Amino acid sequence: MGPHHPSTHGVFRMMVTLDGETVVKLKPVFGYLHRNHEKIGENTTYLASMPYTDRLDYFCSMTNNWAYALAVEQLAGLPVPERAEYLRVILAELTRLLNHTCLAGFLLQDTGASGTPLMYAFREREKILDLFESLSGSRMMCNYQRFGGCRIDATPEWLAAARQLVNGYNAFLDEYEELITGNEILMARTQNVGVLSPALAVNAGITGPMLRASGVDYDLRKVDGYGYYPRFEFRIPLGDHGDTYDRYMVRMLEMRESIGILRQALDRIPEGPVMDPKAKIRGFKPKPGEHYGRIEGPKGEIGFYLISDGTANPYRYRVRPPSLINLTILEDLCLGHTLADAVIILGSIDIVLGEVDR
Amino acid sequence: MLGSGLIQGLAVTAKNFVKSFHDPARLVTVEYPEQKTKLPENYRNFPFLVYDGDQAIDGLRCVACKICEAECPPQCIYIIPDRDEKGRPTKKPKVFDLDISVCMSCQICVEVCPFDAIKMDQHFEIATAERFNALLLHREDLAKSDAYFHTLHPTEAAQVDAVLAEAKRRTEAKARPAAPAAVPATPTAPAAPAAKPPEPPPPAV
Amino acid sequence: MSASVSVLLPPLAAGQVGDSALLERLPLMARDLLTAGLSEPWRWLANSLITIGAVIVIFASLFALLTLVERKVLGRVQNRPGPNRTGWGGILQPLADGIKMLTKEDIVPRSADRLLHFLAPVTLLALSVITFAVIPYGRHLVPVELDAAVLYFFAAGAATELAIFMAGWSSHNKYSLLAAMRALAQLISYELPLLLAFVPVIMLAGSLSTTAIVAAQGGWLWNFIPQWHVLTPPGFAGFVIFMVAALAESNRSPFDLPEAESELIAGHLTEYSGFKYALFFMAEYFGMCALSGMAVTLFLGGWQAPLPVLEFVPSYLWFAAKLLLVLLGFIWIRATFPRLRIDQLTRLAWKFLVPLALINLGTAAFWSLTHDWAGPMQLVRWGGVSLAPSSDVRRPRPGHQRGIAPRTYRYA
Amino acid sequence: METLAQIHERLAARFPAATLTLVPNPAPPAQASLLLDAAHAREIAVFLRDDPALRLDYCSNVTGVDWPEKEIVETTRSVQIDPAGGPPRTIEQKTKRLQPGCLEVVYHLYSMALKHGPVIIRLRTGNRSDQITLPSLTPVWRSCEFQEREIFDLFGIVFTDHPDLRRLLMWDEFTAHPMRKDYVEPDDYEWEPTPHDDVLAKAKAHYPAPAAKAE
Amino acid sequence: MSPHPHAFLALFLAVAVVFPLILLSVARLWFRFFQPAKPSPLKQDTYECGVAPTGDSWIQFKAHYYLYAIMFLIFDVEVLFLLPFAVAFTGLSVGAWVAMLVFVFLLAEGLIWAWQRGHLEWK
Amino acid sequence: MTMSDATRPAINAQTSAPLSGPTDADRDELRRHGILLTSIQELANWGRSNSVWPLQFGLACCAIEMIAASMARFDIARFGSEVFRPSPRQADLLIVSGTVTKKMAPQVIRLWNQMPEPKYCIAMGACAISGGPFKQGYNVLKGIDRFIPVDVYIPGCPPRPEALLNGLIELQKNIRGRHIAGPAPVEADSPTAPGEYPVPAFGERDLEPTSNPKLWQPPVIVRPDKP
Repeated sequence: MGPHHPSTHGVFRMMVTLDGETVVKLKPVFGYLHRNHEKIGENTTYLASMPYTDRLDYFCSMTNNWAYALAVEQLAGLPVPERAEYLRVILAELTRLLNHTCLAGFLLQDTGASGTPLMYAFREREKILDLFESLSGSRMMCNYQRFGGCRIDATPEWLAAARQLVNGYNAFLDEYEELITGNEILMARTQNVGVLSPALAVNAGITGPMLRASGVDYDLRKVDGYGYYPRFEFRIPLGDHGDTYDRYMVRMLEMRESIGILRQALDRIPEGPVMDPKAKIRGFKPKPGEHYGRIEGPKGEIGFYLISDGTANPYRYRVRPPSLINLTILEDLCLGHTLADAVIILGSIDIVLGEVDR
Repeated sequence: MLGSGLIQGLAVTAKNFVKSFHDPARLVTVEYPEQKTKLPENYRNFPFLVYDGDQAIDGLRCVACKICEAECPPQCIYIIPDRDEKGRPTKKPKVFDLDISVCMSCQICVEVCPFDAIKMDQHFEIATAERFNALLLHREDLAKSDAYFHTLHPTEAAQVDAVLAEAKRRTEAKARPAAPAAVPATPTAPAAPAAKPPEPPPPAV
Repeated sequence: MSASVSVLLPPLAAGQVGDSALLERLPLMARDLLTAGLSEPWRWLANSLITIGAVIVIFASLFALLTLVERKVLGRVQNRPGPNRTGWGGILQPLADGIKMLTKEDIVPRSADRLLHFLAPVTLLALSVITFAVIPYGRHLVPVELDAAVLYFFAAGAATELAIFMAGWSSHNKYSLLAAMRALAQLISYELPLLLAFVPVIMLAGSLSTTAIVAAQGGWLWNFIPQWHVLTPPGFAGFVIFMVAALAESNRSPFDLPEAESELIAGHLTEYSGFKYALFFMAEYFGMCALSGMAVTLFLGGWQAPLPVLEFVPSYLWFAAKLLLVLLGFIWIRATFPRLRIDQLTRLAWKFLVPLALINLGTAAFWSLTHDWAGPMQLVRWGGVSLAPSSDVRRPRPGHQRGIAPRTYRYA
Repeated sequence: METLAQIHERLAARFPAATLTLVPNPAPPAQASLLLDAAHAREIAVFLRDDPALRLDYCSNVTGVDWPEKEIVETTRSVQIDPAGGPPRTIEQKTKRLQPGCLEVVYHLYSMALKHGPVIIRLRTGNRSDQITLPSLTPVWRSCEFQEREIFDLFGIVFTDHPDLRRLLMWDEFTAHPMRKDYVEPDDYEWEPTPHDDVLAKAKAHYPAPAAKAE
Repeated sequence: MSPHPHAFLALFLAVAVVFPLILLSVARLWFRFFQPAKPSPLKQDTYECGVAPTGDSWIQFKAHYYLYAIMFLIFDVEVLFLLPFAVAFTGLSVGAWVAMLVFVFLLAEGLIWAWQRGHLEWK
Repeated sequence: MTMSDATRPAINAQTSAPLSGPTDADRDELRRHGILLTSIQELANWGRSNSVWPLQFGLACCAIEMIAASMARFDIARFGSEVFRPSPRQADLLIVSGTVTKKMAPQVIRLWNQMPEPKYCIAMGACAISGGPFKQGYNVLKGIDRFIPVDVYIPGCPPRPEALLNGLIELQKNIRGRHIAGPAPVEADSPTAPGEYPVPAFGERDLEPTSNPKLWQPPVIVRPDKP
């Protein structure tokens, strides 16, 4: 199947050997979207890579921005103002809502629901994108974070709009769950399909909701406590079965937690600058050294590994994409299931090819 | 019970169907060519060059310093500084080309420009059947008036005006310390009322 | 045995109101007027051709309308208006689609079996068209009256499986073939519950003729409750089973596996382009219309009005209204449900619908044998039939293989 | 968690034959790393994963780094405190040496069970042309599978015992290793209204013009 | 007076076959006059997600598949036998009743047998 | 076209113009062929332009905006184009939405070849037009128009969904201006145009060939500052 296939979420190819309808062998083939991100990153300045990170995982530009900004800030030892950290948390959680909502839509689309869940998901996505657009100027490619803060400050009107969205989001989730979560067909399609054992999940480096659906409690927001996450109260939902339904449900529950974080953050956001006054936009040259900085992206651990040789360009610029590594176990999950299951298992892994291939 | 989930789902879709006839939140479509969403002030699409006054080319704020060309991540800007007859730089671009078939609308050129000469346009309806020339914008295509900038980004424009006026005041104050301080023609407060009709500022001298 | 394609107008039924009867007979009168000058057998031929032509034209326009309605309704459900710029409110959208399809290049893959590739859409469409022959569209409007009309209908319907397999096989494409196999498995699995579901109706009506079945549903209980089969317990169960099976037989969501685009591209249609593809599309909708028409005939009282006071409306309009209602139901379901998997699909058919239909058969026997029970015995009768499904002790569930249930989640 | 120096000591005691080097990191977070020799890498990896105090069960990030051979002039500054009590003096030392080129793989290890990390280990190849074999750590951590394939693809490091070592991102017919520093892009910049002439010039100089493109 | 209804059905079938043929020939005419088709080897390749097709797609079916078809055949025929019984349901004699009961029982038993053997599972 | 026009009005000037059919000159030309042909042509073009079914085919970031364009907020269905067909055999429009890498290019071209005539191509976004921001990448094709003919280019990174709708309207105008007989204003429509475009092979370092010279000939760049 693929690379042109309606449900491979982009240009992904699975070499599938079938026995009847049962998958006996499955080899993913990718690279169809290999855009040489890392090579370009090594040939440009630190700042110039920021807009490219938007295009890694094009659902989650804000968290990609943050991961990259965080890695560079840690590499160069830059402080970040408090308001900027709050804004980052707000934007990251909005991104998480965005990503999980879209994932739920796409997953349902893969199971064959004629677009309705996807449409509802995108209806809400547009609301979040409106927020992103009015803040950063672009719907998808925000290019918003800077080393040492954020590019533009959020106006009170923006915060009010965000608050309004957050307050209305639970209603959307309720509607969505009513539409589909209790649906017997969905349960029949997803439960006990593509079971991922915790041991394999850890060994294969699976991260994000997929790992937590297998019951492993590992969330960088708690473990690393980066940003201001330790200041917020939230819970980590865990699945017990590790199947496709759990992966879907864990994301639905995570969204509710994200709403909680957003409420707290929007209530407590302090006044102040959003950029470290000493941060430079032009001529940024960190001292030699290397650093691996990571955050909990909506899809899993997204990290940037940077080696600086003291020049304006990074010597080595590496992205640790969660999607790529989450794909490792695709074959293990699909063996013994049917072709139709393979499609929704792939959907529940939640890959974005821009990030897999880079 | 078996089927209750199915029936719930049917109820949701039926509700949406009925509500789509009277509830605007359930019929979210913006019928594009006739209706348009109001673009937020921060929206950016492609860069343009700001000129003051009414001379599109002569009034360009751009001094051809080539900073944006160097900083542009996809390197879609191409500048040749103009020179007068004697070969001295005139601080104007002779060629300012921008390949919008490459531009990624990242706004870094705007951020790095020390002269507030390049800003982001909001015009996005530029689908074309022509490959080469239509997508390579020249100085003439890029030059837009300051008033236009004011209509697009009123807040930012007001800030820019304040900064420029301040700079002008300083230089004037330095040059003629005895002269009375020039009254800034535009509001100095950063949060200028957005509703204020944009007026072209006095041509930069 | 008499065909309704008769030359003379059928005599007025006794007790019928004059003007209503006139409306009822308007189509037939118009036809007879046209062919009045001809002599037999040419007149018969002309009459038949007009009937056939009318059926095809009406259903072709219904098909066009239906594609538009489906897109509009789907749009509305999804909070958007749907096609609305082609013609007034998008009314010409199907025409535009048709013209485009007609002028589209027709590609036959090099390795395909050219003859079968050509024959498949033709066969499929022809087979779905001929099922229209036995549906009574109105009091006097049935193209042909057959004693074994129901049998004929399902025989013709079952033959469409052949055409679908032809399409999948001849394309010489892996997806097509896989889809064809799926389609065949699905169609044959659901043929059985489909057949079993209407056996109770036949038991109640005592005839295989569609006109007789509709006639059996005439009359009123207490002067306002129609005596439709769907309003009897076994008829209702039969109706539900029939509709589920009809969804599957017409390859509609949630049973649209043969053309499951998330898995098999466009299924058996993958290699079809241009107007052949349009023919498939048309055949699919014709099949859906025919099955809905049959459901209306068998369970929903055919052309009978729902209330005595509404009988002045011509019967064919009632039929059309009911047909559209059923078709809207199809669209509604499509807008809501995800798709089943092939093994779940067949399991649902064999292990849930077939046993249920068999039990329903027994229920129907009981119901029809006890139709003269009255008073307290009526209670016994109702109690008996409502307990019948519980004799299926397996706690049937569509995907009951390993405990499908809602779950609770824990937090770290 | 133990510091890297402690881990280094323990490993050195446990695997006396192995060559272990501590690579310092001058960046503020100072994520120092441990350079292992290829011969013992697998054993040490298994030890790191299974040791109850470490339990580095999660290999997060695997990446390649290309260090081409280069002559470096190093200027080391050391601050010397004047024993006489004056202001500290900065002494500059210039050293010139030829740093041999190598390809390097960096593994970032964390523990999901104990929630600590990272421990960074590195492996280096002998050179950049013919001694480019390293042991694969995929049998230890499944997560290395695709990342090692990617490194094989883009850097050209051959991992022994990798279950499925094929090109990951580029097509199979492709011969070069594009993430190496000396890789030259193909010369397909025919239309460049904004200047990338340097890239094109570099590519044109590197590749002889094929006959088909001459017209 | 009027011919046998089967004659009408035959006519109906004929028209039903001609109907798509007419439509297809209109399309054919269009290409004849306005836009001749441009067949070419690549265009006529089998579609396989954009990659060059590999292997033969006329694969062998699993034997199970035929079993499935046969089972359908058996049940379908049995159900067809049910229909006359259903038509004449109200006026049946006791003997016929018992016979039909046995028949339905056989049907159910066949289903249970196939169920137990696992033939109803789609593989 | 309008872009190089220096006197272009600032905003929204060219957008809400009514969709124009063939120009009067076109009509006159056709009248010579006969009124029947004219009306057939107009009917065909009307049908084709109002029923543009895109191939369900996404490449990268722009694909998401393409999906967004088909969603409730923008609803490409209003133009009759929401029928995203998964199989190229039934599609009319190839929206190249996103970066075409060299590894993907042969597949895209093969899909294009497998679409039946008449077919249209929209290059959506900077990457599809020229390689865009990833142009410097070794694996990125510098514009899909090197291999297949593109009818409408939509610059942007990614273009807003409205911009895609705008491109679709442009395409509809384009379709309405096409001729079914006589001289073809669009090269791809003419009877002599090839039925397929060659698919490049994977080479050792690049695609072979790197472009289709019959289709794509860039103008010579003259730079004032460099000889």
